[in-house]
Amino acid sequence: MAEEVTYREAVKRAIDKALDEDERVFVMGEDVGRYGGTYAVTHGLLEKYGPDRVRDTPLAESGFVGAGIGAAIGGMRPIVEVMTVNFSLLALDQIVNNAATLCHMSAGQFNVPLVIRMSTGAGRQLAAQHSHSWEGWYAHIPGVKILAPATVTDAYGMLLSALEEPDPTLIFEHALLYNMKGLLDTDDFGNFNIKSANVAKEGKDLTILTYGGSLPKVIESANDLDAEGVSAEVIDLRVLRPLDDETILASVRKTSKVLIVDEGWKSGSLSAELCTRIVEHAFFDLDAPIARVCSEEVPIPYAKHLEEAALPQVEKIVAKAKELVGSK
Amino acid sequence: MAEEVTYREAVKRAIDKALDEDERVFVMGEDVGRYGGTYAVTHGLLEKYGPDRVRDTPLAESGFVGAGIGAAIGGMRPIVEVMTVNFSLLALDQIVNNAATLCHMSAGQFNVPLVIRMSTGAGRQLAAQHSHSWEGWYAHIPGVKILAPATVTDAYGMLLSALEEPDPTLIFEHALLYNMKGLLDTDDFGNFNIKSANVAKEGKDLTILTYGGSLPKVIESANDLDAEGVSAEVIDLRVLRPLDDETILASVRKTSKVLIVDEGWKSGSLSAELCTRIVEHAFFDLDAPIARVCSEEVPIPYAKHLEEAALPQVEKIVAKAKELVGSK
Amino acid sequence: MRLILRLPKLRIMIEKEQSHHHLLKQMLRIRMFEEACAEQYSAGNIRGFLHLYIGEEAVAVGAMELFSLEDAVFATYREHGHALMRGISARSIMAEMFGKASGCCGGRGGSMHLFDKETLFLGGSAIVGGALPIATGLALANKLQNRNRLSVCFFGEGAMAEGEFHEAMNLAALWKLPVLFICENNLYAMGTALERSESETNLVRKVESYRVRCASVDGMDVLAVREAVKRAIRDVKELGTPYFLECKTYRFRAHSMFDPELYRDKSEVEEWKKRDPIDLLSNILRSQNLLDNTEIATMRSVVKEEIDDAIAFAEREPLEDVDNLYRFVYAEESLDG
Amino acid sequence: MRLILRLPKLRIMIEKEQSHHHLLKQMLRIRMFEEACAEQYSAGNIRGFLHLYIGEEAVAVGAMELFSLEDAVFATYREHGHALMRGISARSIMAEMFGKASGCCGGRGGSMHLFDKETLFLGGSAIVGGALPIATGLALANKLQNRNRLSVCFFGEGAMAEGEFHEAMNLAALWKLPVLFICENNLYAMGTALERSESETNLVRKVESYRVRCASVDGMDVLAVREAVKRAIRDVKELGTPYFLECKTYRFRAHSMFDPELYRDKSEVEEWKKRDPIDLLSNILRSQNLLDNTEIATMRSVVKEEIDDAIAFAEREPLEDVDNLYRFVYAEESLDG
Ligand SMILES: Cc1ncc(C[n+]2csc(CCOP(=O)(O)OP(=O)(O)O)c2C)c(N)n1
Ligand SMILES: Cc1ncc(C[n+]2csc(CCOP(=O)(O)OP(=O)(O)O)c2C)c(N)n1
Ligand SMILES: [Mg+2]
Ligand SMILES: [Mg+2]
Repeated sequence: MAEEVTYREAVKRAIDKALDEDERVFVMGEDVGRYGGTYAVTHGLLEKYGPDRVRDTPLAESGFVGAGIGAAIGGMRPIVEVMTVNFSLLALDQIVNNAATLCHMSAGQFNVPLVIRMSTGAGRQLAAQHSHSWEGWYAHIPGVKILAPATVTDAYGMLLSALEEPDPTLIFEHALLYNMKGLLDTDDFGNFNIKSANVAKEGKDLTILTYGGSLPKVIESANDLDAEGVSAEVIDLRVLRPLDDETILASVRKTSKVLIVDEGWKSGSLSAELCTRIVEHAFFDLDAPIARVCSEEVPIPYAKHLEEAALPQVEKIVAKAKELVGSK
Repeated sequence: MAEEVTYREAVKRAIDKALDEDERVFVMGEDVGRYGGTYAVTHGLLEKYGPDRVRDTPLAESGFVGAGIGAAIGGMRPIVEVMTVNFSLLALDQIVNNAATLCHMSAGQFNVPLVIRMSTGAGRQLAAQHSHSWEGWYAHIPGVKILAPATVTDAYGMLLSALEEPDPTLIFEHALLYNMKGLLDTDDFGNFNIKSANVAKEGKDLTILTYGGSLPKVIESANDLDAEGVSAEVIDLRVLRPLDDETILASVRKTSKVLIVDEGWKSGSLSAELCTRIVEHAFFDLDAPIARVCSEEVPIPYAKHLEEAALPQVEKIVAKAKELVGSK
Repeated sequence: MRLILRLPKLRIMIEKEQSHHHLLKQMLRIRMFEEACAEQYSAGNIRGFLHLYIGEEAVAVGAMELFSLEDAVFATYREHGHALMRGISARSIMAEMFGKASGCCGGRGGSMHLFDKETLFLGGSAIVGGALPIATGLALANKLQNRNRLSVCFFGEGAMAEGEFHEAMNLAALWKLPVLFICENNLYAMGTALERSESETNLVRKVESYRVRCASVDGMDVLAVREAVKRAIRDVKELGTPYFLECKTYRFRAHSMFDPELYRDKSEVEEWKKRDPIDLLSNILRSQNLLDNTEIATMRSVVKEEIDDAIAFAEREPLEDVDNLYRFVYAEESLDG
Repeated sequence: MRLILRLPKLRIMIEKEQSHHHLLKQMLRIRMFEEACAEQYSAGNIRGFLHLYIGEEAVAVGAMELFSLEDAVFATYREHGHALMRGISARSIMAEMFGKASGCCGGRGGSMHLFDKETLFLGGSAIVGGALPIATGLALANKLQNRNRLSVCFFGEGAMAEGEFHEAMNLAALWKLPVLFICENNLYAMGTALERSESETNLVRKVESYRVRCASVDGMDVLAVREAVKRAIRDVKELGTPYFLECKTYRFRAHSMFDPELYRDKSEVEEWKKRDPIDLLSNILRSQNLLDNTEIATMRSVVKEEIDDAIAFAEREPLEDVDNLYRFVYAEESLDG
């Protein structure tokens, strides 16, 4: 039975369900307990499951992410919350040099069934140190899986599926999505797909590839474009590593024109890898250069007008799309 | 007067000269002093300049990189050595959230004239945790400059020019280059260019873009190709951020075919950004899909044959190039 | 409540009323400035994260004026008070939070990132603990250049669990660097109480293990803070070595504007408010007839005027030109100019 | 030389000669294995980084056999000795270093990354300090599952300057986790002497500041190590809390095969060699007529046979198939299988 809930509530319900059904699962992170979660995602869970399973940590990102790896090796299924992606650099060595390598280095003897959640993204005037979008950057690392739920259903289902993965799985939740509402049907979430991209909207004139916090902007843009007679197909990547080339290329072959919308800083963002794969595999299907709308390459500024200028916006997306299809 | 020296010696001479001529310069890092430098780059400098200016640090990457930022703000010109790129993740927060943002956040009031050197790359059977190539990944960050000297001259000149930069500048020295010999002419190093890419070899059939430790492999490949009647133009990128689009695009327009060789893991490596820029700016000049030879997407294994299989090699480069020009 | 009212000691120390009036006024100034910020936040003129210093004023007021202009001062995202005390104008800070071009960082930084080159104020760091190694490195620069200057770093007790704290303490002590670490121990890091953050809650004992000289002071007592910081400065300057000063204080307001304060009892807050640093000082002055209601009222109105003026300024100033978005990603001038 | 020969104490402790012979043999085994590694390195059969344990054998030998098979053991890149003591065969280790398919990690790890699932040996970590939080987390897993098992982490004193050390100690103490930290203090981190690495060189004093229970032992004296580790295990198991054991030892060889050893005098090394852990124990056994040259010779030849066999095995085994390059980047089986 479907119910309208927020993205925040969807994540919480997934965590709640996992805690309820699997005693190996526990949640750990800064202020997940008594504070109720910085984004209130874990609000109320401490009372329900106690401090052992909803574990507040000191400010020690490398320490508790490393501890999550150890707990995973030791038979638990930790959900580690790194409060925001901005602080995750402090734990990056643990993620990249340990979580991502252990299985391969040990020839498959040990694996790390660890789920790391973090909020990501800009748009709330939090300035240079609190506005990063690094999920695309993380997708460079072999040995981890990267999920970017952009819908309420994915917020719920991806977390549950991630807990069934034998490998370290990072989930990036765009902070601007937490208040977004959507229909959630919690029945039948066995084998929830965390392999494929999703055609979020069908279209024929161009393909817009995007993910995470940019999806709502792209959907809005596509609707505006529809009104102007441009039919955009929107692909929600969902899984940033490994990428679902098949769905992407199928759409590209259909529309022959590609626009990529990515909140990462343009140079070296995921958009570059997407573009390159399309060039490698569907070059002769393209009839125009691939275009992209990304973040400007500046530390994200505080002031609203400057921040807006730095990030992908509907107007920019619409303009780029029109330029691409030549209907301008 | 030109003299034949190793890359290692070239870096050392640059450091020596800087220490000698500018009392604000000092060197700091793990084992740069008494040990003589892990790669012997700083060998002998402790004796010459003393422990204040050739400063051994404890194992505390975040601490001493942060201290380098502070020292730079305080009027010094630190050369911080992070022993290898593999340990730099521990200092990444300082680099990305502080060194790279301070100038912008403070509206230009403070800047960080810090040089960070680190060795990078695989090829010595050092396995998964000691074989990373992340210079392309670092090039994603606005606010830093990224240099990848691939020749003896650049090893020398880039360090000196980096010390004149007002911004944090990261120099990646591929560990396999240290023993490489080349002619060094230390006269006239004022205003040494750290802005442009270099046409390392002219050619007309295809353009091969590369940098750092891959340059010798690419040159060797290009020579092999010459022998087979394929004329490859080799571009040594030299500066990974900001990229020199002009030199790259000029070559692409000339040859219409592009192969990128990058020791980074393929997905999300610098190769992707290079490909994308070419598609954005010279799409209609291309007459074939852009090809790339990168590292396989695995933690780099120890065994020689496995490591070799994981990295770009001359045979793979030659084969890809021939495939690209259709002369196979 | 761990601290005992130290009235007798305070009384002895009251000699120069004038300066005490000044301290009182500065605390009031910060308090009223922060209250104004909260209002402006509700009004939507300030956005992003806003962390108020209300309750902790005695620390910045007791400490900041003891530093010379050549000393460098680092603080956290909870740094309006420090910035004001450093001499950055209320106008410039308020304009910054309004995102205006004449803000101290042209609107790029906002509340969490106040910087001022002139006074060497490297205020706002929003990565907890991140400034500790930098302040340590600045002290190294001072030492290498034989400058008898301080590098001062304010931080919350929550930062002490971070690896960077450990690395910075060790480097500072190992290399004997003239850096003054001032810990604002307000007992909570967001919702995490000290005893859920540190296995050793005696912070001085922790830091002594690095062979760093330490002291702890009642951070609600501005005069005690002042004396403790004076001693600390003397120590750092004479020995050239680091010093750690814990100021035991309390945050009266939520961590930020988003914090529902589920983690502490209202009664605990009320208990601490009995030791409001402003009341503490003004009650003493009053009890000695060194302060009357008119004086307080005058102070308040002078401060209010300054703040109203700052708000009016921030309101009327123009925004930074969007074309300047890319300015300052890299420095504009060569350093040797 | 900071340690004094503890002959009287040793004498008292010598009761079960048989077990002492065993310990001696194990130390010889590691010593000769490491010497063989050095030879194989020169011969080009082992490549990459190779860190020898020569001089430090008493630590692994004294400690390792006291752990049960269910305990998890973490070590560093200097871990051949620990691996051998854990029961991983010399064949499997040698083959790993030869990059062969039948090496304990199929040739993927090499000298620095020995792993063995069966014995819960998470040997090789090559990022200094990196295993500390992981071992702490594994102890958390044990605690949450009410398993009375140990998580043991060996590391060098150089790791103690890293932020991760600080974070791990605090978490272990704060959460009362059953983890045993064994610091192999060989006085150097590559070329950096302890006194240039730590402002407080008394490591026990450092760690006590986390409210972790601590001890320090002569790491050249295998019997003393054994007793100290026994006490440590009892402590962890009874109290369920962390324990830090410093073993004072010395590395007789270079840090790795690339180290020119500029940072220490040969005489210092010679001085330490007088306390060679193998000589120390064998001299005592000899002086009590519990050991004669024949026995030693037999031990050596048995060990030599094992090592020769391991080398022969490593030589003849096939390489991992290149087609398997992508195997194990991700786990092959679902976990619930
Ligand atoms: C590295 C890092 N982790 C987490 C956060 C989120 N955060 C911001 S303030 C804060 C609490 C810090 O507490 P404390 O250091 O005691 O300072 P206070 O806010 O009490 O002044 C946290 C967890 C952050 N900014 N940086
Ligand atoms: C984080 C990190 N920094 C630097 C290095 C390079 N390195 C390898 S071993 C070593 C010294 C470690 O010394 P210690 O912890 O005392 O162990 P020991 O080698 O003496 O056994 C260094 C600096 C590394 N591997 N990891
Ligand atoms: Mg606090
Ligand atoms: Mg050591």
